[in-house]
Amino acid sequence: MESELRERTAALLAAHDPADTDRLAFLQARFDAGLAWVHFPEGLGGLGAPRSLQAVVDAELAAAGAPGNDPRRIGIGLGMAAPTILKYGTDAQKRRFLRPLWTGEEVWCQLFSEPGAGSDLAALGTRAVLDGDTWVVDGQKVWTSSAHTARWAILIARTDPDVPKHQGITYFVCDMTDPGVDVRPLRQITGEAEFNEVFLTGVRIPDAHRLGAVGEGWQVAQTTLNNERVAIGGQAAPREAGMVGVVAETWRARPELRTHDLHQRLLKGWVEAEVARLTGERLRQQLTVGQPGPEGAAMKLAFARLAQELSGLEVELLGEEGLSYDDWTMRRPDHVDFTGREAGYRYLRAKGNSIEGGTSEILRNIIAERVLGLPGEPRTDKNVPWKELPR
Amino acid sequence: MESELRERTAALLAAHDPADTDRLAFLQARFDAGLAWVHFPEGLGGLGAPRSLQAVVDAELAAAGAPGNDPRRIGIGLGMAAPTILKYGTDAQKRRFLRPLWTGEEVWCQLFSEPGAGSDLAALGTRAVLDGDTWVVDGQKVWTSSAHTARWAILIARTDPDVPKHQGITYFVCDMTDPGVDVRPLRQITGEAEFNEVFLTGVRIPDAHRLGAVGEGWQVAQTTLNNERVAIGGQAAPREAGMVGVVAETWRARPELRTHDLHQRLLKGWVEAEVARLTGERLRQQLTVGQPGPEGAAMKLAFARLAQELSGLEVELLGEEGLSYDDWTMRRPDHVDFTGREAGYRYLRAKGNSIEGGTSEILRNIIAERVLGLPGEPRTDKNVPWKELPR
Amino acid sequence: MTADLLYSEVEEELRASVRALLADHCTTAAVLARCEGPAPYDPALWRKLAADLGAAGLHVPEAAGGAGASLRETAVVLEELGRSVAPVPFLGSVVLATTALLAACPADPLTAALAEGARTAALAVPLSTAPGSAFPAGVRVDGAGTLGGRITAVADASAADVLLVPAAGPQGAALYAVEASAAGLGVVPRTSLDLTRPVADVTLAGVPGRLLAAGPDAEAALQRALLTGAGLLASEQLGIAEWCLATTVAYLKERTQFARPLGSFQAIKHRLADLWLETVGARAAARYAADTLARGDADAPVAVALAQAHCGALAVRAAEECVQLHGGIGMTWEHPAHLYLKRAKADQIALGTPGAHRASLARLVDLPAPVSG
Amino acid sequence: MTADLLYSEVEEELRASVRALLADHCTTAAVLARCEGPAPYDPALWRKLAADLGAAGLHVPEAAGGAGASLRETAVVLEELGRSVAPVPFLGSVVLATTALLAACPADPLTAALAEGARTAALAVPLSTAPGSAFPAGVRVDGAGTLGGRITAVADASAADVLLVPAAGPQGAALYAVEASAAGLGVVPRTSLDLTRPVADVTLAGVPGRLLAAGPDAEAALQRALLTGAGLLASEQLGIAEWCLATTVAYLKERTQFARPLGSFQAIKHRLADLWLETVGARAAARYAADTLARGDADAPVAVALAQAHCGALAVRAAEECVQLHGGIGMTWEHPAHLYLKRAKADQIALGTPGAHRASLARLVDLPAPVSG
Repeated sequence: MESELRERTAALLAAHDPADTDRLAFLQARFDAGLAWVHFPEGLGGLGAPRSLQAVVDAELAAAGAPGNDPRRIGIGLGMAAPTILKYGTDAQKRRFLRPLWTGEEVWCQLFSEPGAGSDLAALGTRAVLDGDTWVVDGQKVWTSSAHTARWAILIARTDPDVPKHQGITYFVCDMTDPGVDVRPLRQITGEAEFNEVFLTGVRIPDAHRLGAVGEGWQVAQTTLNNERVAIGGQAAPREAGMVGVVAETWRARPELRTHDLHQRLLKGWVEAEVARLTGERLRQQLTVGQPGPEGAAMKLAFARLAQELSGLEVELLGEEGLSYDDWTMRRPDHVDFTGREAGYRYLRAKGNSIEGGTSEILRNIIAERVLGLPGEPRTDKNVPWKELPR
Repeated sequence: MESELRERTAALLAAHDPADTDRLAFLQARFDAGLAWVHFPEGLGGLGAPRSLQAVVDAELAAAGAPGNDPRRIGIGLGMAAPTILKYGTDAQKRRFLRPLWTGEEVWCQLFSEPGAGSDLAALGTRAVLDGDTWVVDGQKVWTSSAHTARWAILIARTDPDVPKHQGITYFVCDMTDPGVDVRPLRQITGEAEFNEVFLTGVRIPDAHRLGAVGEGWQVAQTTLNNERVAIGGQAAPREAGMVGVVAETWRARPELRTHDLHQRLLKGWVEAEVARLTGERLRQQLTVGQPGPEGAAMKLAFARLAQELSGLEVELLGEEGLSYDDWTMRRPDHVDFTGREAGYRYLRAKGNSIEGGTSEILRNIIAERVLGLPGEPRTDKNVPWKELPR
Repeated sequence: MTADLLYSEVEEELRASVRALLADHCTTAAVLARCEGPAPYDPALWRKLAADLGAAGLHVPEAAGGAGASLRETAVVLEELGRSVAPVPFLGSVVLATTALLAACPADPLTAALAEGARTAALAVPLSTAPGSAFPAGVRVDGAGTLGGRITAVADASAADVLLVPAAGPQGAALYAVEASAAGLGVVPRTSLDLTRPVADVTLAGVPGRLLAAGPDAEAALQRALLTGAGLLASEQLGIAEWCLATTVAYLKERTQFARPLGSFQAIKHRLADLWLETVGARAAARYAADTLARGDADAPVAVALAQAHCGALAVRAAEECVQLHGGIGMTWEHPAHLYLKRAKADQIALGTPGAHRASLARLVDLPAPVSG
Repeated sequence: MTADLLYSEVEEELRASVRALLADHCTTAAVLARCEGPAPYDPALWRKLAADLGAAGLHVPEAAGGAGASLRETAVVLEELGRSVAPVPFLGSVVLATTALLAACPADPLTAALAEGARTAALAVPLSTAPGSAFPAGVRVDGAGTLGGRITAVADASAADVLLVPAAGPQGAALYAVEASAAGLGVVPRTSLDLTRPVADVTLAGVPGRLLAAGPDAEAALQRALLTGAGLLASEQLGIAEWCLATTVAYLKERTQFARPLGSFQAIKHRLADLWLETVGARAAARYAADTLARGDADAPVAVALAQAHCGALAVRAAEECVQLHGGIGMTWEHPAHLYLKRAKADQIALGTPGAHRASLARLVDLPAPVSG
């Protein structure tokens, strides 16, 4: 299989020399050659190959100077929408959506969280009502990154308020150019606005853009969310990558700032960071040999704690300089850049690490119940119709 | 009032010169003079005076070399049994029990906890069944200090298993010389046995030794338990009293053991200990001016955490010496002496500080609900007859 | 111990007055709206607080034009200001500058002007300066008797009419009063982490100054100001922590998740119980610092270092928990939690970090560091 | 990174064999009964483990009479021994003494005897000695070539047939083999915090020894043993933590309070989730240490210091949580939790405290301490 992939990659490069091929054209050709995500089925950008072989293709293409599809810009499409469409989409949906999603022609965003439904996502109240063969959607979503650049959204909405909350949800693909979609920037404590609030007023979605059955949106969303958690936790990294490296560099460069208090805390942070890195590496090795472990949730927890501790330490280490901030101007960054800004920004932005994509509290619940098998708490919301829940 | 107390104290000393009065006789005379606990009623060892004036009497008597009643040996009687008898006892019970309790002629112990009912004390299963005018008690109690020296016990037992757990409990005074009482030492991780298991088999208690109404034992027990918590948290202390002083002394005496890691941790522990001491002092000042605060539970939490952190630090500081232990022999100490033994003992014994007399987990619940007013968790045991509860 | 760790009735009345004033004139919405504008300080609020309510002169003796109360009362005001992250130059003017002036030359007419709230001052040292630091050498007095040099990150400088400037004079340490309007003086606000107490860089080029104290007197005045500032800052930090705890508790009682109030979840409850416990400790430590400073007790340096070591870390932790337990809403600019987080983090550096104060304690209470590194 | 952080199939089979042996012959009741008696070690279990199962020679080359596996396999055995606080002199004999011997003179016949489990050795240094410590000076070689001196707190000495003794010889550092039966040798067990791995004081008065290595070779052999011991101790600590976590989880699933399993209370769940997270990290760190030691990777000193810094503290925390979350029963002698607590606490001191290993890391990864105290 690996040699076949190498041959196909060579053939792609021969037919579309990156040096004189348009970027988009090259990406489309790569998709059509099944080299976009090799574990996807043939005809949908893949070849049904083992996922681990993607690295072979990527390395060859990178060596040849081929353009990439900028995963940072289209991460939600790649990481969340695509696996969900692949699993639950009709053939028509897969053919329509996956190719421009992968090439980046169409950016995706995720309309899940609501002001009243974050950790308890299933409590969501955005309503979708069927009108002929079109759903009419009204409600408010929040914490939507890329909403202002997205062509499509994956959306979950309540289609039956008379059944318990997990049962009355349906999953849709929402056209972000619909006139009923109103995107407003949501400013954060860092001063910038990475995210948006999205107000949905009479938004019309054809039933053909439904993913999965009516009322089964919660199960469909699990695919999306599981892929989100893997994406956050699964990256390999060299020693001193990330926040610890930033602080260590300042420590080495600025002997006049050193104190024993900070030294001891830095060493503890360094140990924690390196242990987390090795844990991630072990997770990666387990995945390679097909033993996926539950360490993904742990990695996100550890990452959040470390980023917060170390960025807080950095501000203290800087002392007088830590009293300054680089810029409060409201900006609209298209990704989080912890190293491109100063210590104060890192400190504030890292506070979000334990909230976004599953709070640390929810992750601890998940570890306790799914990994350690501890019993759940008494539930009072399981068999109650959504409309009767307290909120 | 204060001058009257001074006069009465002088009169007591004049009539019973400590130099040539028998210890017990002096204590009995002091009780009869109302100078035992001045806030108790006249005729029961007190004069109905403000509690704060006890210090005046104590100081005068100490200055005159009068014997004390060894509160360490009879702490449960003084701290828990006495306030409960005073509040709920009949006149006959008060007259019978309080004098020998205070003088130490009769030691008391507390039969509350059971192997299956610790933090959830109200789940207790020791049964008391009325036979004529006598209760017959069967069950097992645990963590009973002084049981092997006690003449009397305060006991709670289930008298009605058909009602919810808090409602079917009754409070008794139990004669520890009853042939159905079997006291066995309970060895701890320190090697010694401070506590006992007490097996009750057909123990007979006259109804006249019931405290409070049948089925109201839970309310009666609250008086006992509230006094326990105050007793644990309420003492004033000089700087570096307790565990922090022990470690600080070793630190000062042994410069060769010092490292920066330990230094930073010691300084943090010192700060915590001094803050806890000031918190206790503030609590004491509030009580003096009649503003009792909820800091008592906090003091016990803080004390347990500090004792554990600092004793663990001490063992590490000692390094090679920390690998040794003074003595694993099973002993029966009559009180806990943190300073009379070595570091390993302190480390192990301190583990009990967050379990005995209310676990730290329960204390946090109490603070969260009673002080911060946070809502309780969903309860599944409130209106269920005791006999139907899972256990 | 003879320290009084309680609040007197007079102190409680003072607290009520300040709190009422702040409730009317310092809503979080107003603070938020102001903090990015050209005037981060609120002069109207400052006048009401300092002059009308008399908060600027509490610890100034009556003979010097003040109320003749003590630093205990000033600390109570700081608790309330912390609780509302009020954008007023109280720490810089009332605590740091006034204390330095009282120590250097209490009879100076500036003292009365500050005590009445008629004028506002700042002490020209970096806000990060810890008690016990060496006398600053950034400003020098030239032959003509004018001042030249630069001082970075001065708190409340942009709101000050007059700066008290430590300088290296011909006879060593010296403390000067410099008018903010003086030619050659520059006060350039920094973009500050703390939106409600911005710092500014002060430059002096041949600026005339009025000598207030020289030599050991100047050094003692500066040390007294730094020690007092650090000690009373603990009361501000207590106020921050109390607001964060109370606001979080209130939110969690109301906010429902999984058909239960969030505050009924035990993990949350235990964290808040621990936070409450530390806040109770902070109250005792901050009161002890204020009381020993007010009485000139010999234990004041220990009390200040202790209070800073505890309260500096606590305020940050309380603000961090406040953000975390509010979930997403706590990460938004529109919610006030970030104002407290930024103030708490800046306060952690202000007048010595907790680590620096623990290092002071090591000396003060004879817990020496290892000899070798 | 080329390190293999997983367990191979062979390693998992080895683990299963050791675990089965321990399940049959090392129940906690048996360990508890033995620990206060006159023979704290279990010679029958030791023979089965070391000789019959071949665990003593795993990392000894075939040429030297061993199995020719690696320290990775030895580390797996230590995980299982930690999980059952087995009273066998594995750390002293198989890890510390055998490693020193392999580094000093692998062809010595003692190597094969140790590898086969026919004999048992101990490395005569205080168990608290950290890698990088100066070569010990407590034992001297006199003119007659016999050894004299004292070494305190030696692990597994009372179970050893032969002691490997670092000594100050005529040409400097030297490593000797001394028979436990030699005249003039005293091994006095201490009352030890760790009931299942007691330490003993060793005294030598004119004791004959056999020279194994001298000069830099002796120093290198000792350092190799200490580094290897510290690195593999992390696997034992991992085993302790895993037992404590698993035992606590099992208890909390079963034990009911307020009509609910204790393990359904969220505060408990979150603590256990955090503990699990640290245990997962410990597995990665311990594997990395074992793998770099096995391969002689240049990163081994960093890996060992890292593993000790993390696992040393974790095992203690896990054992402390085990006691606390068992409530009163965890405080009793009859429950095995205390055996793990005592082992974990002693292990925290053994071969360098976490703080000492962090100090090593500061040098190894260029994070220097402040210059002044």
